[in-house]
Amino acid sequence: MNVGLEHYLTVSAMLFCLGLLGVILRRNVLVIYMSLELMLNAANLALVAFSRFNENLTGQMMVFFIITVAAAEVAVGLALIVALYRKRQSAHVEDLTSLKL
Amino acid sequence: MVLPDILFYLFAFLTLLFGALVVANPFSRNPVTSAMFLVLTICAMAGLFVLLNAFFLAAVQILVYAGAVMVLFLFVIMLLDLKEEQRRKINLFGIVTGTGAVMGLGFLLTKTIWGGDLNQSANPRVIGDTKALGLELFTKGQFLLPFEIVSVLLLVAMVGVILLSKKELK
Amino acid sequence: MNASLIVLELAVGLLGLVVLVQDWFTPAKDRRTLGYGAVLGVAVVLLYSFFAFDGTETLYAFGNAYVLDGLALWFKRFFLLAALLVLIMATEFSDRFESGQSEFFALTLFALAGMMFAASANDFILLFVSLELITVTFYVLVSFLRRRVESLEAGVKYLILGALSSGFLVYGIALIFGASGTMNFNELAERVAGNTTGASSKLLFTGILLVLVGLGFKMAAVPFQIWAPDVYQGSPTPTTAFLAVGSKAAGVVLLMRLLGTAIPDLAFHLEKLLMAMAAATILYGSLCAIPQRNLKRLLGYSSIASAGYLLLGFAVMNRAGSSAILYYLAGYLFTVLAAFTVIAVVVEKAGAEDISALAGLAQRSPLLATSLTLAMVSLAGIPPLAGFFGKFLLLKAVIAEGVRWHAYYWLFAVAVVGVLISLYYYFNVVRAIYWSKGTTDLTPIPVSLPTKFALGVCIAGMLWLGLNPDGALEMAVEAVKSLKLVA
Amino acid sequence: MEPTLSPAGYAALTILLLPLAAAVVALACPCRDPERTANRSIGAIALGFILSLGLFFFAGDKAIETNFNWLSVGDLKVSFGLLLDPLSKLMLLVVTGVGLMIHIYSRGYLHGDRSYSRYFASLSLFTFSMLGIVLANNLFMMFVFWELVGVSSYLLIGFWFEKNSAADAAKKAFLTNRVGDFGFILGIILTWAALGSVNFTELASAVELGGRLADKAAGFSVLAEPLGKIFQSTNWWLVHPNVLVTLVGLLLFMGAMGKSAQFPLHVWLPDAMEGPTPVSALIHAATMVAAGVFMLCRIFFLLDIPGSHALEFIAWIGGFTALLAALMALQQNDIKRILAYSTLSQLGYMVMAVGLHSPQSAMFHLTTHAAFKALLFLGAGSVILACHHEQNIWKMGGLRDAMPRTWWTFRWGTLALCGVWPFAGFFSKDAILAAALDPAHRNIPLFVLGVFVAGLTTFYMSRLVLVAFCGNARSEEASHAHESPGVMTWPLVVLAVPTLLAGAVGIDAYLAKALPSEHAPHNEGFLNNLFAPFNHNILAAGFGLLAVVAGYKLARALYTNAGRDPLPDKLGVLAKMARDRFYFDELYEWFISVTQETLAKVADWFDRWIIAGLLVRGTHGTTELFGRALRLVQTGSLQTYAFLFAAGVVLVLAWQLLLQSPAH
Amino acid sequence: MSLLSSIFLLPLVAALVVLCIPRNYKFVIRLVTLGATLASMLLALALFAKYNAAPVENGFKFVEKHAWVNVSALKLDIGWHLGVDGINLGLIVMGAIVAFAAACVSREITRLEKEYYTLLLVMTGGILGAFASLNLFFFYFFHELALVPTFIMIGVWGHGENRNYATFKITIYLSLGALIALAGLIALYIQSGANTFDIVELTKAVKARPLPLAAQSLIFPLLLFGFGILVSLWPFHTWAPLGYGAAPTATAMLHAGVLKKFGLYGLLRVGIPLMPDGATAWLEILAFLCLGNIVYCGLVAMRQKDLNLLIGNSSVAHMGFIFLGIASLSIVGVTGAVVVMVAHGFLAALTFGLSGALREKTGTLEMEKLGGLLRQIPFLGAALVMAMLAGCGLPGFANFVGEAMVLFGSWRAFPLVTTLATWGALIIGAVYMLRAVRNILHGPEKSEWAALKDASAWAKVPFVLLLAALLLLGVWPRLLTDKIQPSVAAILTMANTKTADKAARPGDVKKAADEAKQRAVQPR
Repeated sequence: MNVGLEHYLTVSAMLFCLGLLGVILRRNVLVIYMSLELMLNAANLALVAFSRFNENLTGQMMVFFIITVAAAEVAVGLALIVALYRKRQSAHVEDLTSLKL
Repeated sequence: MVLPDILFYLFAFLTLLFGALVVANPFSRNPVTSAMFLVLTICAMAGLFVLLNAFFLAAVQILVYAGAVMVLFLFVIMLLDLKEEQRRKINLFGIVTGTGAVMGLGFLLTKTIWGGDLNQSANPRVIGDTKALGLELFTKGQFLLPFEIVSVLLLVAMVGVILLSKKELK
Repeated sequence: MNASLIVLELAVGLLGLVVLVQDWFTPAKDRRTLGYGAVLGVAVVLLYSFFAFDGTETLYAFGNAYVLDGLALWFKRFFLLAALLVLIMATEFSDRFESGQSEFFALTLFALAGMMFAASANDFILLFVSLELITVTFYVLVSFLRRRVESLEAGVKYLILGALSSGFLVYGIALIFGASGTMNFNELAERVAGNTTGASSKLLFTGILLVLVGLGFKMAAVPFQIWAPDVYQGSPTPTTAFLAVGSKAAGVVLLMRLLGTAIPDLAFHLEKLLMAMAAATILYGSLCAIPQRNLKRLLGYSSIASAGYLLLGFAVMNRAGSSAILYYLAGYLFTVLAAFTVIAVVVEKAGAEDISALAGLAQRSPLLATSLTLAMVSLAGIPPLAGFFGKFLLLKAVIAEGVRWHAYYWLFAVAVVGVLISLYYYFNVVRAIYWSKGTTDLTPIPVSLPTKFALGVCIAGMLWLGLNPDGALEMAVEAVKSLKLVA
Repeated sequence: MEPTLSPAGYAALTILLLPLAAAVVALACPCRDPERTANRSIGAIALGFILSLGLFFFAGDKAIETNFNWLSVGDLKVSFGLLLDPLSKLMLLVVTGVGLMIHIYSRGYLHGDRSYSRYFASLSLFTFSMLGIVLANNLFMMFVFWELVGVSSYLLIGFWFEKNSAADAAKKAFLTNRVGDFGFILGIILTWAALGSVNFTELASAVELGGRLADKAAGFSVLAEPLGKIFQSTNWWLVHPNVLVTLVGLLLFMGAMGKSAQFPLHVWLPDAMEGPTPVSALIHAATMVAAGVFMLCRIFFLLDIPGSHALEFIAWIGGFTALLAALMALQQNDIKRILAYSTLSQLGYMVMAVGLHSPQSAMFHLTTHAAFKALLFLGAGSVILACHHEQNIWKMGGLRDAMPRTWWTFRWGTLALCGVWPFAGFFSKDAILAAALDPAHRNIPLFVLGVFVAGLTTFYMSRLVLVAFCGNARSEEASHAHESPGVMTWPLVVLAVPTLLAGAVGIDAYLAKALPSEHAPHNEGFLNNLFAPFNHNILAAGFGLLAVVAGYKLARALYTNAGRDPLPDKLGVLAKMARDRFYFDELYEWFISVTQETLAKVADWFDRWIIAGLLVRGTHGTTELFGRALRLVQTGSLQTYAFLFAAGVVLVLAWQLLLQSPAH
Repeated sequence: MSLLSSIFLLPLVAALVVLCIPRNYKFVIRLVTLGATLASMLLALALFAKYNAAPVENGFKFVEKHAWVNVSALKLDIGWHLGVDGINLGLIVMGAIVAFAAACVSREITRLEKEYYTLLLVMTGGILGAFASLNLFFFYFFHELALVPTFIMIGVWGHGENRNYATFKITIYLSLGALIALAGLIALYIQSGANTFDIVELTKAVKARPLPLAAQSLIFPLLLFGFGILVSLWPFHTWAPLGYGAAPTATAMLHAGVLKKFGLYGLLRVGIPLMPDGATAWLEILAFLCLGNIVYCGLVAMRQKDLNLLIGNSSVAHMGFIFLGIASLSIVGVTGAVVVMVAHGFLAALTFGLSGALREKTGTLEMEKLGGLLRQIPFLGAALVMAMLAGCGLPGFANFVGEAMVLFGSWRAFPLVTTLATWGALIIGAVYMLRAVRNILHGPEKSEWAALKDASAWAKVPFVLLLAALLLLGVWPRLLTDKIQPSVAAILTMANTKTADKAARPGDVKKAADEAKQRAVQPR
């Protein structure tokens, strides 16, 4: 059959779910963070696909911004993780439970 | 089945495969491998972008993500030199429920997507090349402001990173 | 395209830059002055906002991506005032940041700018970007006390969950764009009304819901509240305060825009969902707070409950409801900031965040005791303070809807239960203030002039909103005029 | 309505308010010198007595009514009203007269007590309330003073409140009276609801108005509908007018039961003897306990309505009380208690008289009884004082020589009480017996009962006299007894006069002007009155005297110089039961503890454990439990948070997309 | 600032003044409080003196109106509207007197006086304001304003080990009641279509167009139970004895005496006249709940070992009479109910004041521990005896008049309930009251209390004041009833019952007799 918007969206949806799965299941903060990047990318894919099939570039502009923001976010996030690692010598989420209840 | 379609299936397959490997790699639980596979995922996605005529974004994807971001990741991993993630007790309940939730989400999304009321013009011909995007960005007012804000955001990120990672003064 | 409209945001952003730059030239010991400078600057901007705009007519800029109407202006002033008080608090607090006091001020200002942009966002891209500006800034602000592992941990938690929520947000935006082919709120509204969206309503709805997720996260509404207690507890008190007021309000204003401008014709489909969320949020916040001993965490739960009361207004989503939201928020601003200011001082003295740290506060500092008591009473929604009239308006709106649909009476009942439970823990705090078990040290706590000023403003605000609601309510009504609402 | 005060009205008002003034002054400014308080009270009542004399002789027989609008809401119109008719005038005389004597007597009796002024204050308060009952012109006012009388008696019985027995007695008296008042107020409410007024005159006219209809009771059928509500039906037998009117009558009578200590509410009176003896004399012999009888006479027209069967019931209650009390009196050894039981049985006589459609004879007996019973009590008081508060007659004896004046007066009182011609008691008692034989409502059983009780009375009084006064002293105190001071003995002498004469001065005839009675006895001058009983109804008089003689002989045979009571051996268990008052107190103790106390226990338990415990604390607990449980969600683990977040998203999406109807 | 508003604004202003006085000038603080309460008491008495029963438009005198909130866009119009009629007049005067008495007995407070007196003044102002306002919003507003100090005072200055529990119980209970009532009031605002909280406006609106039955049967129960909880209607009464047992004397006096009447006043002012049809269904039930108060709580009171708990339960029991009177909807009954409201205000204040003084002197209220005190403390003892006798409905005290009127008025509507209530009034009440007197004052003197001192001259003032009030109204009830009756009549006409009792006047006898004849005719 002919590849249409649905197919791209499906791919992006699956990718999104994969990312989410990673966030939920992995314990290493870095990997969790990567999975988050996956989710963002899934969104990008969806946007690009839409903007292609909707005949306007706004979607792609959005992607452009998302990528930039994501870069910034990653920078801050990684710095944070490093700082925490310095304190805790661990990047495991189980070790982050001093705040609870 | 024409070439683009074949390519689509190819890239889609690769994207998902690599994505899966980022999340759950049966052979190694080393973050480095995850990072590497993330790079591959991104490259595969760049392919999909090309299929969607988003040439500029495909390039940016490779440059920024695979280039900058992932390098940053790897850099941090090296910095912290994370060992092979030693197997902790896998909490099965968590896995089951988690997967269940995600399944649910996936189901809902696909249900929506295949809900059959997508509007797609018959013969799309939007070309997302650098020139077009540039024009979009700098002629249409609606993108100017976000552009400026993003610059502030980057400044904030810089300040933040410096604050968080500079040596503690005793 | 009249770019001059963003003058307020520009001013704030520049102020931030100035603070950053000035940091080089000021020796560490009098960095505080920068803080006061920032306070002054914000104050000036706030005042200027009254001269520059009156918000009667709706102005657009940047290709309708940026709107300046009553609502936007109201919220800009709201954010400015909040930031003003938070900055005072931060300046008093700044000895705790062994380094980077001025960065703290600057970041607060950038977050403020983000919030002010958010107040004017009329386009999903702007919405996303300004939200991200707020969020990313808060990543830093939350984890600002690098010494304290709690602060960092809170930072990471906020980071991961925040990123997760923005992931959903982005995907939602994507779906909305896909369904409607536009990012602009007004166009979206037109297309929905004209139903030229190819009726891809399912896609659109999923998108809206995912955006709702992102905003719900900001407001700390169930089921996206999970981060709030930990982050409130872990982060530095000024940040917590700003998080509780500013970031929540940003979520509120964006949700108002979404429901009131972008999809006014579809909003009613969300009625049940919002009602359910409101009920769940109120109950969750109130119930969890019952056994809570940590002050900041307690306020975290209470802020969840407050989000629930705000959602009541969204569930009603008519003019009465939305103006009630604004009124409640205004009261919430003064109340919560008063509470956090006091807590900041007390915690700094006592070193503990447990309720028992308040023991004998009445003797140690009557001013702090009075302010905190008033704050608690106001939060509990008891006359003659702001909280009472805010809750009164919200509940009135709810009951009014009850005539149309009896489910609202049950919503009211839930709200009542929430109020009752909240009385329980608020009065726990009050009792702690006045009931010293004798053994505690009764050394008086000195209160600096700026703090006195801040508290004075808060108390005045609480009383003013409680005793003379007329003007403020008029303002709120004016503000929501620009939304498409049923009367 | 503006009060129109005739001179008589003024006088009555003065009589009423003087004692109140005395009491208020005593309480408000307790002056150093208690004597002054005493003098004030005595002065007040003395003035009252003089005024009442004036009223009695010069005010004429026409009823004078004075109304002050006291409360008027809707059609509940209550006036502070005074009614002066022969009935109240006579009663005024009795109360103030006897009261005066007892006031004076008290000065001696209580000399040097540390709450001297409190005593006189309460005494004046009592006088005020009693006069209020006498003068009240409507049921509501009467109830008001009724209660005040009750409380002042409470205060006086509990005068020595450090004594547990006194404190308990006071409480018991008040509560028992309250039971009667419960019926009384209900009766008043019903009367008001039925006839639309509480004023005696208006009520009478209302009854008359009903009288012009088929049955007078008809007025009461308006009560049928609300009462029917209780029984869920309006044509139940209970709502028949005759039943209703009887019901109202009996409810009102309950008040009298309480105050006049009629069976089954008689238990409080003997205990009331814990109070100072003058109090017993004034309140629990002469006046207050008579209030019930007075009230019955006041509202006689309500009891007398054809179709009402209240009177029969009243008569039997009275008769039974008379008998019961007399039997109890047989075996008492405490001098005051003997007198208390005799009071009970005399009150029984009076109530019986009312029940026998002869209120005037009841009032007659009330009057005479007031005189001689007061005399007896005061005499007993003087004896007790002489024996240093020894009250057991078996520890006395031979007092006749030690205290002659007391002895003489006491004997006169006894003769009068037994009903020996020509003492006052004879005439009034005879009138009652005659009423029992009155052809209009002849009641032979009650007549027989009355005669028998007369015999018993003579018996136990003779026993008292023989044991206490005759023979020789059985104890130290008795042997050293000496006459009391004049301030105490002179009242005895004064009271002895009416004890002798009151019978034949034509009181009954005077009463007949106020009270409805078939063949009104008319006053034919003192001498004729002396013999009137014999030629008017020889049967009654004869049997009465016979009973007296029999009783005296028996007592004489048993108790002359007896060292101890021979009766228990003869009567055995009956005597014991009599001594233990037929176990009524124990019965009531038990009954109350099984009913009211149990109810209270249950209610308290329910309150403590079900409402406050299970429901309230339960809710509180569950809420807190929810809180603690819900709180566990905040595990602090990022993964859990992420999962919950995702789950929340799925939840929201599912809710909206699957459950809600999708947009258009 | 006119007479009426100054009565309750004065204490509020005084509260601010006290707030500004440094905390170690205790004497000044106390002086200001006493002065303010005394002044407002005198003003209230002046009000009472100036009030005459002459009919006026809307039936309210001393009316004050200002606009407060008026937002046309929301159709929200809340105005400041004060006024008195026969019903709240007595309550205001009573409240002012009790407030002064409460200020007098507050000497027992020895820590954080400043806060205490501030709260006391706020409470006073709130109470009086609530009764003075004719706008339901301020009616509620001032009530809440008075409630908060109650809670805090109990929590901070309260007695007893279970003080905390008591505090929270009373807080939650009363707030629940208030919120339910608020729901009812708002619903009334909306459903009346008048979009106003102004009682006068509402009355007009309802007269013009009665509320739909559905609305009435929704709103009335809300008001009934909302207010009922505030008045400790059975079975929502358990907070009262506990709370009063734990409360500081003044708080107990003010709340049990005055603030508690808020619910009854609201029910009478709003519930009955505006929702007659809604009421009819519920009054039967209310009448039976009254028994819960009168009989059940009376029985509970019998079992109490602690004087305060006994008094608390008895005050709950007295509420029953007021409810019964209101439920009877007869002019006698309702007027009686209002009289009881006032009388019980004085009585409750008196009893709690005395028990407070007793605890101050002996340190305990356990009745076994006490005994034979009448010798040592003749004044307090005598006052307590009088209070107790007043409590069991002795003529001469105002309570008797009110309760008697209630019984007279309600017999026709609820014969059975009234009969049982009479039992409760005359006997159950007497039992526990006398038991208290017997155990505390009578009986042999105990050595440990030999050194007890009677109240000082100053300490006697409040009790004398309250006793005088009780006696005055008891001896001369028309002082109140003549003022109350017209207002009650107006309310009852709205509740469309005949203002005159159905109880037969002599004229009805004929009719009744005819009925009797007919009944005689038909075979039974």
